[in-house]
Amino acid sequence: MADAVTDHLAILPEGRPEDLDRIEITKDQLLGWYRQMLLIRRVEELAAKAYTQRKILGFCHLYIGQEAVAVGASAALRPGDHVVAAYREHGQAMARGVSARQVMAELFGKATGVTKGQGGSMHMGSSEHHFFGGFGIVGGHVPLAAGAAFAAKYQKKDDVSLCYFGDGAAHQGAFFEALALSQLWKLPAVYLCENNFYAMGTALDRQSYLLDMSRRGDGVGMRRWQFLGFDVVEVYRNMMAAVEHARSGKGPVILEAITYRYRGHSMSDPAKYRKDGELDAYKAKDCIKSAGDRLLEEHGMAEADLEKIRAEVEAEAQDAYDFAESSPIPDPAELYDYTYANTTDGGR
Amino acid sequence: MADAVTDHLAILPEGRPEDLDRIEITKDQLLGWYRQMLLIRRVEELAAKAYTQRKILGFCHLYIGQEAVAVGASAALRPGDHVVAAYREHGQAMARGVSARQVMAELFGKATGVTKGQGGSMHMGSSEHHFFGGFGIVGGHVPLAAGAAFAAKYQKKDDVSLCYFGDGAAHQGAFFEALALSQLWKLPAVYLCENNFYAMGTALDRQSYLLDMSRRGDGVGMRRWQFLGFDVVEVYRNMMAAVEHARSGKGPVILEAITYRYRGHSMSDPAKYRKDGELDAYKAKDCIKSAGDRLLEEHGMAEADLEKIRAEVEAEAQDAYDFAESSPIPDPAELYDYTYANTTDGGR
Amino acid sequence: MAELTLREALRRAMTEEMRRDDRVFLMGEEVAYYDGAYKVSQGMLKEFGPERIVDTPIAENGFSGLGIGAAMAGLRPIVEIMTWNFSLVAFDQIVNNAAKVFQMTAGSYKVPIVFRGPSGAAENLGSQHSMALESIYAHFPGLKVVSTSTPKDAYGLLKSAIRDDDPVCFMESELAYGHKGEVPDEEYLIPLGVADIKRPGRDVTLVTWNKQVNTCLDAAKVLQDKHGIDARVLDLRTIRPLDEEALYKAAAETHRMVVVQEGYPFAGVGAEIAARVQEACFDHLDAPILRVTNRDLNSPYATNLEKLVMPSVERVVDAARAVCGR
Amino acid sequence: MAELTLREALRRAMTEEMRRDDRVFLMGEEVAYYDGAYKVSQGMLKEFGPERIVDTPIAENGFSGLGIGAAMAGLRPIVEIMTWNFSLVAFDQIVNNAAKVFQMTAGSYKVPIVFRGPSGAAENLGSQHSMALESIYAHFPGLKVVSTSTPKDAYGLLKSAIRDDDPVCFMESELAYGHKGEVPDEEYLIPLGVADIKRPGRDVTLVTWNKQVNTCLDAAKVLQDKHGIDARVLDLRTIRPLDEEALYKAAAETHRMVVVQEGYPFAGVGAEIAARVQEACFDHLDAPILRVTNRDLNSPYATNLEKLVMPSVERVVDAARAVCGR
Ligand SMILES: Cc1ncc(C[n+]2csc(CCOP(=O)(O)OP(=O)(O)O)c2C)c(N)n1
Ligand SMILES: Cc1ncc(C[n+]2csc(CCOP(=O)(O)OP(=O)(O)O)c2C)c(N)n1
Ligand SMILES: [Mg+2]
Ligand SMILES: [Mg+2]
Repeated sequence: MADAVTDHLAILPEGRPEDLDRIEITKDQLLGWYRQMLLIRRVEELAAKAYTQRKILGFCHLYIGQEAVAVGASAALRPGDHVVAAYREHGQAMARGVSARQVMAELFGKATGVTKGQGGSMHMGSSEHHFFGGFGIVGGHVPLAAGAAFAAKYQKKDDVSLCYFGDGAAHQGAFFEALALSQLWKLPAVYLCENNFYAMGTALDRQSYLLDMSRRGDGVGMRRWQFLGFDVVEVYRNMMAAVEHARSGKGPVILEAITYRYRGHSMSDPAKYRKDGELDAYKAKDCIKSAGDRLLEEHGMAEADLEKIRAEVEAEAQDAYDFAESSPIPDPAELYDYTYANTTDGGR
Repeated sequence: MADAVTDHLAILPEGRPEDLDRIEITKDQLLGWYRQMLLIRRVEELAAKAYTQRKILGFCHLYIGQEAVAVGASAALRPGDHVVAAYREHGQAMARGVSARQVMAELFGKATGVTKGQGGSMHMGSSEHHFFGGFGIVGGHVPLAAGAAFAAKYQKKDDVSLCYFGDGAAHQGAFFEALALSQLWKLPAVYLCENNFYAMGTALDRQSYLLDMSRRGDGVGMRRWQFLGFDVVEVYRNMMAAVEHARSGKGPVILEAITYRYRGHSMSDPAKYRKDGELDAYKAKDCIKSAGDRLLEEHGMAEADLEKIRAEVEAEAQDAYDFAESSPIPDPAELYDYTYANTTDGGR
Repeated sequence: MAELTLREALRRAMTEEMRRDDRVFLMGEEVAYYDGAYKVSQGMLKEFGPERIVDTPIAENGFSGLGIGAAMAGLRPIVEIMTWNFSLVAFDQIVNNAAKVFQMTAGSYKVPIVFRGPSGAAENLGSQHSMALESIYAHFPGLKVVSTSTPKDAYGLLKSAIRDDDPVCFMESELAYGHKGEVPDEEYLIPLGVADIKRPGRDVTLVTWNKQVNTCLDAAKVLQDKHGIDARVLDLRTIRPLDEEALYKAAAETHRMVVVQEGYPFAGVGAEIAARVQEACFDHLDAPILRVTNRDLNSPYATNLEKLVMPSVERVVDAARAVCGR
Repeated sequence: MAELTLREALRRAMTEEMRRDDRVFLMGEEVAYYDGAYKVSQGMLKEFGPERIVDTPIAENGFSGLGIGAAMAGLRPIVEIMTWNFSLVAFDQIVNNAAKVFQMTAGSYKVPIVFRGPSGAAENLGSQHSMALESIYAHFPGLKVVSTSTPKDAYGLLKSAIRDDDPVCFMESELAYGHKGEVPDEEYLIPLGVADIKRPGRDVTLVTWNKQVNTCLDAAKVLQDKHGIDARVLDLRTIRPLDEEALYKAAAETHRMVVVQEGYPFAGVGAEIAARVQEACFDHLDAPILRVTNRDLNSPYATNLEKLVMPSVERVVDAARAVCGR
């Protein structure tokens, strides 16, 4: 088994700041993150079930395995910060406060979904949560994050923007241009690459010469580093450092979180491209399990406490499913309501 | 004057290989380059004159001041190599063998021009010269060079491709994607940035955080270095090293040649954005003058020898002008001939 | 005569052309080791190896441009765009380079390249993934545009596209990749620019292409059975060059026409056909030319809404009845 | 009433809106220190400073997307595209993000952004720099498209565009930036989507926009003087939303129509107009709707060839005479 484990796990993160352990974590924080990661996972497991029942249609890209990244990253943000994501964003939306019900109902294409059945799995934007979305063109969302950061700077607010993107997205021109602009103007943005070692079925070393996507930053002179994204605490600490850098006006940061997705690219992908043993090796580092262990070992919690949380979360996920199922489909009368705002700003 | 000279001239090239002086230069080579640089300049000076007479219309981007780059770079190539350029390409076309007559007639919009009046100043492609053109969308030509390199590798030929681009073009997504693909596949391409410190009226430090555009290579792991592009011999030697690298299968190289254009961006640009004394400081390093001096000092030529060459070149440029002027305009009957090849390849 | 699926017919065309001409290669995301996102290129890596079946990173602008450069340097690339929706990031390369190099160089360089992939909605994919983009590519002189989903046509047209010396945008259908149809065993080519009558008819012509051919055939049946209307179904197959002769003949013979087009209506291919036919056949037309297209909306995700947006048999029947006045 | 050039009228509109609303800013290549590639923004850096008049690197896709993100975060960007030709590298941002965010988020996010710059040929610039791109942007629901070069209209429409909560593609004319026209001194807005009759007429309607308005006015004079034909010149000003009412009224009143459009013909705006009008006004039309557009070619550089490609007074006169039968 040892030699079946891929080289990926052997990566030693490059450039990670050394003083991150100064950032303290409370038991309540960790517990909250544990709960959130678990909820994201349960909701997506139910979504997978609903998909096989054809209650959810179209593309459905599950985040299972990567939950520590969104939860740890979001914990480092404030409500006024802006978040921009790609199409694997159910967990990122939930970590930003979109409810399990809103996510599930959207997947079901219901009027009660976060985008009322307009957006679907890939488009879960919600201004209330300062969550731009959910975008389906690989890399195309990255400049939007630069824009949010530009707006913060323009308005002399100290908000930052966070952009999630994949290893595959780090090949798109839009991504590169956004980096160059952000660095030129020292915009308060954090570009967080979730390197899960695959873009659909293409392994990292077949799509990129460099294997550390944070090094894209070198091409524009941007502060960059890499870290392991399996432990929610580690994610939080790295993000805190990056956010602090951006928020204090020192300019943008590009981070790479090493992570892994347990499922296929989308529901239709059997993921036969993995090496033997690879999946199990990563599952051994599971973010939910490790957070649970830490709660037991370092924070004096008992297995029964965790069990209680697990039951609550299970119920919440099931409630979301039931809510989605029983919600009405969108009203056809609304068909023409979302192409144009058709308002002119009379104000000022 | 000293403090009026910009920081640009103070740049110490980074990464230049150390053993370049091993590359020997003969008197004949240098003489040829001298002649070629001079011809390019005289042709463009006449073009500028014709432009003010409204014999040449549209955009006209002169290369005056940068001649050492195209001449030195082309000298390092073989006829089978492919060259791709942007819109400031009169000199690059001529350095590749397109005649003064063909260039001038094209500028005049005549049937005898290199692209028969179809292309104009910005589009002087000629397959006979393995010169793709002449492209007007900043950065849009760069992937074509990767394609030529791909073709060479595919066909197991040891041709390389050379792509000229500006400091401004180094912000386009197309450029970045071409670099990433080239490095991934180790394509035999040389990406040569002519950093003349301006993109239209925008000085380098207002468009880019990094001032060394070859460092774009770091974002994809590409071999890169910077050199001074005022001396044709220096250009030749650096290009020889880069071409050797690419041709031998070691992968692509990105180079930055520090250079300067004496004229405005195009004929309509008064170039008021220069700092005081900047233009004169660069003119003091003029590539033609320095090549001439070297011929006199190091190769035992007499001023009269150079004078004779100058007269010949003057005559050749004037001949191109006269040829262009007396050539016929394109035949309207050809109007529909160049939209589709409308042939299908029956061969093989 | 074998029954092939659309994806098999496309694969057969590519495979034969690659055997015939070693300048032809296939490049795109997931075309090799994954056997194609929609399995069109399944097995081709095995036959031709990774030098000719080339997986790319997600850099459509870069590899489309790379393909154009390779074509200028003598190769004949087939560039698979996973779906045409993603081609918009490569729009500049296709429209400013592929379409113009021949003209800009006064014929000195040709660009024999095929960009191919599925166009049109594939159900519940939302607005960024559900576009039919024939109209915007056909807008540009210098490009040729094929759009088809019949196995027999797709095979013969793709072979012609690969042999064509001009850039061709070849549009297929995700939903139809698994559809079967008879494909002759012997090799054949179908020239670009020739429409095909998929159903004869005298009362009205339904002009269409790609998977809407099926919508029209279904509608024609309803029209015949329920309304006594004999509808001709004219499958354009190639959008550019457009088979004007077939269109004008249909207008002259049936006097009524409905264009059934997936994708946005505004300045779409349907508009072009209506504009040309009303000009050329003004006196032959007994009714205005109607268009059945996507509603002028971004596609919503929810099934009920999306269905309302797309062309449907009912809408085609209604339009045909309207022009026929019954 | 002052005489302003087109560039001055545009500048006045932007300046007033920037004074009124500090969320409005201007961004683009050379807009600040260079005072604009075509001097539209001359002096604005001085008034508003570099934080609101923002020079960008040559990264249209990046800064267009950045503008969209800034709009989503509460600003109201004006993004100058040096010419619309260069917008094709930013096509994905405009078409997949600007046009769709409102829909994808079910109205949760608005994208109040104006992309503006010149569209159309500016003589002897070759095929990559000479395109009129109204047609391809108007194709996409979610975008609004204005195209105008009259100082008076440009001022009122640009102000409306800036105040509009939807993304607007605002197309001007390089050749007309120096053209003068009367502009009322008091502030006014012109709503998007309202056409304007630039010359009344009863025999035929010339439907047009932007600088072809002048071609049509010149043609109308020739038609009147030499052929006794009284041509109405209908300036659409806004391409999307399209002023159907004005079009149908014109068709009903003049019974003949010619669309005069710069840019490629295939699936162009001219086709859309022809398709709609023949549908809505079938019984009113005494002749087919003709189109005068660029020839279906990539624009050549040489003057004599380029002139043959572009719409001209002669071609408009010929088309109008043809539909009038004299
Ligand atoms: C421009 C574009 N090209 C291709 C696709 C199809 N596609 C969707 S996701 C994906 C892989 C992206 O990989 P990565 O960025 O690593 O994200 P991950 O799926 O691993 O989260 C591809 C190729 C797309 N949506 N957009
Ligand atoms: C995509 C695109 N954007 C803008 C332009 C307008 N433009 C032409 S040249 C130029 C400056 C390019 O600067 P650089 O790359 O440094 O080349 P140089 O002119 O210095 O040779 C600009 C902005 C263009 N042609 N294409
Ligand atoms: Mg990935
Ligand atoms: Mg420059």
